[in-house]
Amino acid sequence: MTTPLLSARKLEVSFEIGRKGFFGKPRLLRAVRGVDFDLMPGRTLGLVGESGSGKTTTAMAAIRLAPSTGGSVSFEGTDLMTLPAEAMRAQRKHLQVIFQDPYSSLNPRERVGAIVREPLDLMNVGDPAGRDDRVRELFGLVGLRPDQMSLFPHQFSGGQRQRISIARALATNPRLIVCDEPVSALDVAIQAQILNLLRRLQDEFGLSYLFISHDLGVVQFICDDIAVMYLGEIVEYADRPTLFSKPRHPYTAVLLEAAPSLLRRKSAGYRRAGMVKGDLPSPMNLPKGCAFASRCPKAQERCRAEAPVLRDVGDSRVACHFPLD
Amino acid sequence: MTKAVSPLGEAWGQFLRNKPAVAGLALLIVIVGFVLYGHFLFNADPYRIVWGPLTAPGEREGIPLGTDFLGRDIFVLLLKGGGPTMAVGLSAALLTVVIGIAMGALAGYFGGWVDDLLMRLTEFFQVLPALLFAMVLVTLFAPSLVTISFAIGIVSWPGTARLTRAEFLRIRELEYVTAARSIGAGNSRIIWKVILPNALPPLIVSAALTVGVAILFEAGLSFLGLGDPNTISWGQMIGQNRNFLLEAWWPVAIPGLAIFFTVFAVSLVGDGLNDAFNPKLRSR
Amino acid sequence: MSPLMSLSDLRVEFDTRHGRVTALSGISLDVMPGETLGIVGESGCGKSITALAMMGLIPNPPGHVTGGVIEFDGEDITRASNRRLRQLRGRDIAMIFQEPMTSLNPVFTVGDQIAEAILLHQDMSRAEADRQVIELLETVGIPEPEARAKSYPHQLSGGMRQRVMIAMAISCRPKLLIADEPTTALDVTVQAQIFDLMRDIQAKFGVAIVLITHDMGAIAEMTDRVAVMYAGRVIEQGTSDQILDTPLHPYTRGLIGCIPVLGRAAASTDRLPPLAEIPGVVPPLHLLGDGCAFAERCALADDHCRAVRPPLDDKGHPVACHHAGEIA
Amino acid sequence: MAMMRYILQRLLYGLILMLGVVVLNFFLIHAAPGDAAEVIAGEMGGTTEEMMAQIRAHYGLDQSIMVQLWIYLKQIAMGDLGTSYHFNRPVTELILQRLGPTVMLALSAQLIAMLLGVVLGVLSSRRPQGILSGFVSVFSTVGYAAPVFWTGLMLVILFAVWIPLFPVEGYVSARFRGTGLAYALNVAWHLVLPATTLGILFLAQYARLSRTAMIEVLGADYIRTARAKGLGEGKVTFNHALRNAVLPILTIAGLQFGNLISGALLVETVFNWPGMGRLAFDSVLRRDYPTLLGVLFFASAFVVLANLLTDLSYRFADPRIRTGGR
Repeated sequence: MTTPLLSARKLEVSFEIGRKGFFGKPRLLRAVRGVDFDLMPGRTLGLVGESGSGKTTTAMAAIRLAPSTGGSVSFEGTDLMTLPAEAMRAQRKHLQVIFQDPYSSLNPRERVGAIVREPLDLMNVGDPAGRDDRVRELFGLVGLRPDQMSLFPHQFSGGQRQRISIARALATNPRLIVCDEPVSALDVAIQAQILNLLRRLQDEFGLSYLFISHDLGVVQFICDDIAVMYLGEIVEYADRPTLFSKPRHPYTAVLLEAAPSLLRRKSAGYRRAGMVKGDLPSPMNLPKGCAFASRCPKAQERCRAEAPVLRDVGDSRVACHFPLD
Repeated sequence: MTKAVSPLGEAWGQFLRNKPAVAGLALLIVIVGFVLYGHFLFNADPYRIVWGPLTAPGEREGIPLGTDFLGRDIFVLLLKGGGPTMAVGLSAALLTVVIGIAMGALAGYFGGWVDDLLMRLTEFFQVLPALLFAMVLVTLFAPSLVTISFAIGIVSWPGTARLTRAEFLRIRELEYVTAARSIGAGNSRIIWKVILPNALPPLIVSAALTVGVAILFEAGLSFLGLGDPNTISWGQMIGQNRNFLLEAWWPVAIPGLAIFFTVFAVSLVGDGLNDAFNPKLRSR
Repeated sequence: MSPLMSLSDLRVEFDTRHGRVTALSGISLDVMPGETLGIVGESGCGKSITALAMMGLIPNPPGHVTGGVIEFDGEDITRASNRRLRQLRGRDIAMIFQEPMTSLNPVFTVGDQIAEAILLHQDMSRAEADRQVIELLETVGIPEPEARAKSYPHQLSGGMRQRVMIAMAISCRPKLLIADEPTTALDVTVQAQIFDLMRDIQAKFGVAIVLITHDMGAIAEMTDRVAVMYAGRVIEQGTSDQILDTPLHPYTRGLIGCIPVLGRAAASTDRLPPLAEIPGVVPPLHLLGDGCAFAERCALADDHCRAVRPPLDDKGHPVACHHAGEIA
Repeated sequence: MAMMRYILQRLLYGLILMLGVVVLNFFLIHAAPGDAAEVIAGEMGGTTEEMMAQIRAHYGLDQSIMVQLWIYLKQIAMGDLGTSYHFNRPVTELILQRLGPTVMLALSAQLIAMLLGVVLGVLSSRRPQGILSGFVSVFSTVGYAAPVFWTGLMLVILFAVWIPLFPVEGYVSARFRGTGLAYALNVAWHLVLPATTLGILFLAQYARLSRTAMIEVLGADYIRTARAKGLGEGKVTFNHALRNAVLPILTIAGLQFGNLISGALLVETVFNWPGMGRLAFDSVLRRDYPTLLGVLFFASAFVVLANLLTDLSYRFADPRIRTGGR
């Protein structure tokens, strides 16, 4: 068995938000609660969940772009959490990010050529003279013309900007790229261009992706392994065929039921089998038992009393007392 | 091939299409030119008494704007008086912007206790009525152009600081800042190279308006007799002549108009910059 | 059966800094009583402007309705007085919007905002209206309606706010409900709840729905008929099954092919095949020429396409393409 | 309950700010060049060594600086702001006498400016390209660019000299002996020009601000919702839009009180209005530091109080803050 490229153990992130009263204790929001995952080299691990599930925080904390409050993350055997700042900076060469919003992820005051070149300069990759050639090469790789290097971000469309973002992430030949909802701000037609590109680049360079998304269709297309998150915890963890053909956690089943699909037709009298009621409980006062119990169609007494832990069920790992068959 | 258009270049293009703003800029250039180089054209001693006191404009040839209460030529005084007014205006505005940006940037970027401390300080200075506090400073420390600029600067920076802080708080959360961090950029690079350039547009606008405010401020202090006693300034001219207002309006009205047009021009330019930087408002 | 809402050859223009551009160039659409019509397209295709036109709410300036007729229940509302339009709005035609977070006024309670719509169109006392507000909140599935009526919008979640918007929209039993991307800003489970609610309401009150969306999945699940829009025109129209199963326009085919379909080959361990791509982007409105607006992005396009705009002809169902049904 | 606690918190904070002002005052006097005793003695007309020593002892100037600060703070806590060098009367008493006219001037100007400004702003926002809108833009730039003391002087020439409708200066007519309503009317007659002068300055700002705020709000989604309900433009503008546009206007109003005091100071000087500003001006001329610093203290207190009231009205106007939402 190969060793994972990136693996997180008991990752925790809490935020202080306000205080109760003048001198009261700061209130803690536990955004990520003991998350474990392993990303294998050359594969794509999807973190899926709705807003408030902690998927982006998990990924950002894992590569130390957000402060974590507990747990460990090892990248190629190095524990990132205890690394001194300068050594961490050196590691960034190998772990890059593609962000969600094509409009705010590029500095509007920099020419796009300089944006793509910047990581090479900051990380001292290659000799300065060769860097321009590298930028030109990168532009070609992501489907942009090298003569566009001198333009500014606002002169590009959303899809093109996302290509620039990808070129920047590729610049230092990283082994891992965190993709934070890279297509959710794009029109569907453009989404397909970017998804195909990401997959092509993965094949070409043997990249590993940590892919964050709320869109199950996208996840099904691009991910090999999937972790479904709910309120800061992983509730189900499986490979793609297993998860999509045999969801074990009631929340996964609900997500699959909720997402629109071309295969469900009003003309064929489609009615949803059943949907969760209400909204996410407040992350400020989480229930004692399973966090999903308040909305779960299958919840029982035990679910409200005792929090389930992730365990093997069939080919999946599921945090549920009463997993589905 | 598409031509590169920088955001600043685009804003400048917008500015040039804004007629009032360009008119304001032209007016400003004329006034500044007049004040800077006017004495080469009309070399005269402003303190010299040229004719009887309170001569009306046009009453006597060679004294186009009349004389003041001592019989000095108002036109010549106007030429000389613009310099200190503008010098104080500019240096006070510069001080305001430097203090304001430094305070706001630190507070907005680092947050936490730094933010708390600096914002309390800002609130404190906002509670002090600016003109009154400047009066106290100028009274306690002898009035000179330096003291006055300093006094104006020290009371005006909170506005700029708040604005800078708000911009930093906003931009700090944008993804390109995280992106910079993800490629290994440090704090000072992020503050100066990433956030500040993007925070500049509203700061430029506010700096332009601060120049206007500082000029008005200087005029107010000089009017109250708290200007530098060794120089002439427009506000001082109004203050000195106002006791004779009932007999002669022009020695009061004319320097006031000079102040008015200067500030008017500055604020037209400021508004133009604002519109140029905020295309959203323009299209409405 | 005669249509409830009918647009014929509707033209809407906007003043922009590129001069006057045509946002809708001759749209014709019918909405039948009780049905759900989907309008689908990428951003900038004119679908939201179509919705606002149906409400008589094109912002003027900068927008102008420069041609065509909008008929509601047989009445030409392009010529109706403002007073008459206000009567229809909220009472016979209601609308819900994309952003539930910003579509409710933050300084009034949700109860007051619903009651305002009721009192405006119905002869009713305030107390009766308040009772009806509670009933409506219950209908749209809001728990503890008495307490929630006294809440301000910021105290409710996005899904709750969209429910409040729906309660407000159905408060006067409208004949037509226009929903402009009502779930785009919401999470998928909440989206499912809102769609279920809209279906229930349609079944209960028989209201016709115009659903504006960019999501083909929502089209499949929610609509009876579909109009596909591109660059200010309807380019294909038909029953939802016709559009989804036998799309004729290359753009429609691209839109369907580029979606990663959830559930297709779910158990397969093979990699899914690459998605279909539509190259390029939607052209800006001020750069539209004489020919087919899609020609620049179309693999089938020839000189004829670039020179002559194809009319909306019936080729099995209405489609505006010289090469309808051909495969590249 | 939550409201009371909030008010108490804010009051406490206000007191801390005022303490800061006092400490600043104290150090300013000590940082100033020259010996304070010398200045005082100079004011009293004579600088013999004996007199200086006496003064030092009297004002505690022979003590260490921290002890002096402590004494100063204790005095102020008792409401004693020292004695005016010039008038030789307690500063507090002097200022209390002048407080009324200043507050009257400042508040009437602020009230005129806000009401008229909001009306102008609202009306012009309905047609952002219309004539009224253009007028508001021009007027607000003009109002901002004209030095307020100069505007005052020009109004004097216009309405006191050329068209003598109002008195040139003062609070009441010199030989006026009326009481009650007649007295109030006489004061109001004197108030017209100063209040107008000060009002114009702020009217310009409020008109412009409320125009911008209204245009912004009228573009909001919930305005579209209100129209979609079938509401008429009047209700949309005044019920739905203005209620929201008031919020940024209140924020700015709160920040204006310091400027209001500064403006009042100049206007009082122009019109010889017997308020705190005039007192400050006089004490500057006479180097009467205790009085000047006393005015600064009171003016700051006024600003602190005004800010507190603004905050409270903001909480009242915005349910998001009142109910502790995000």
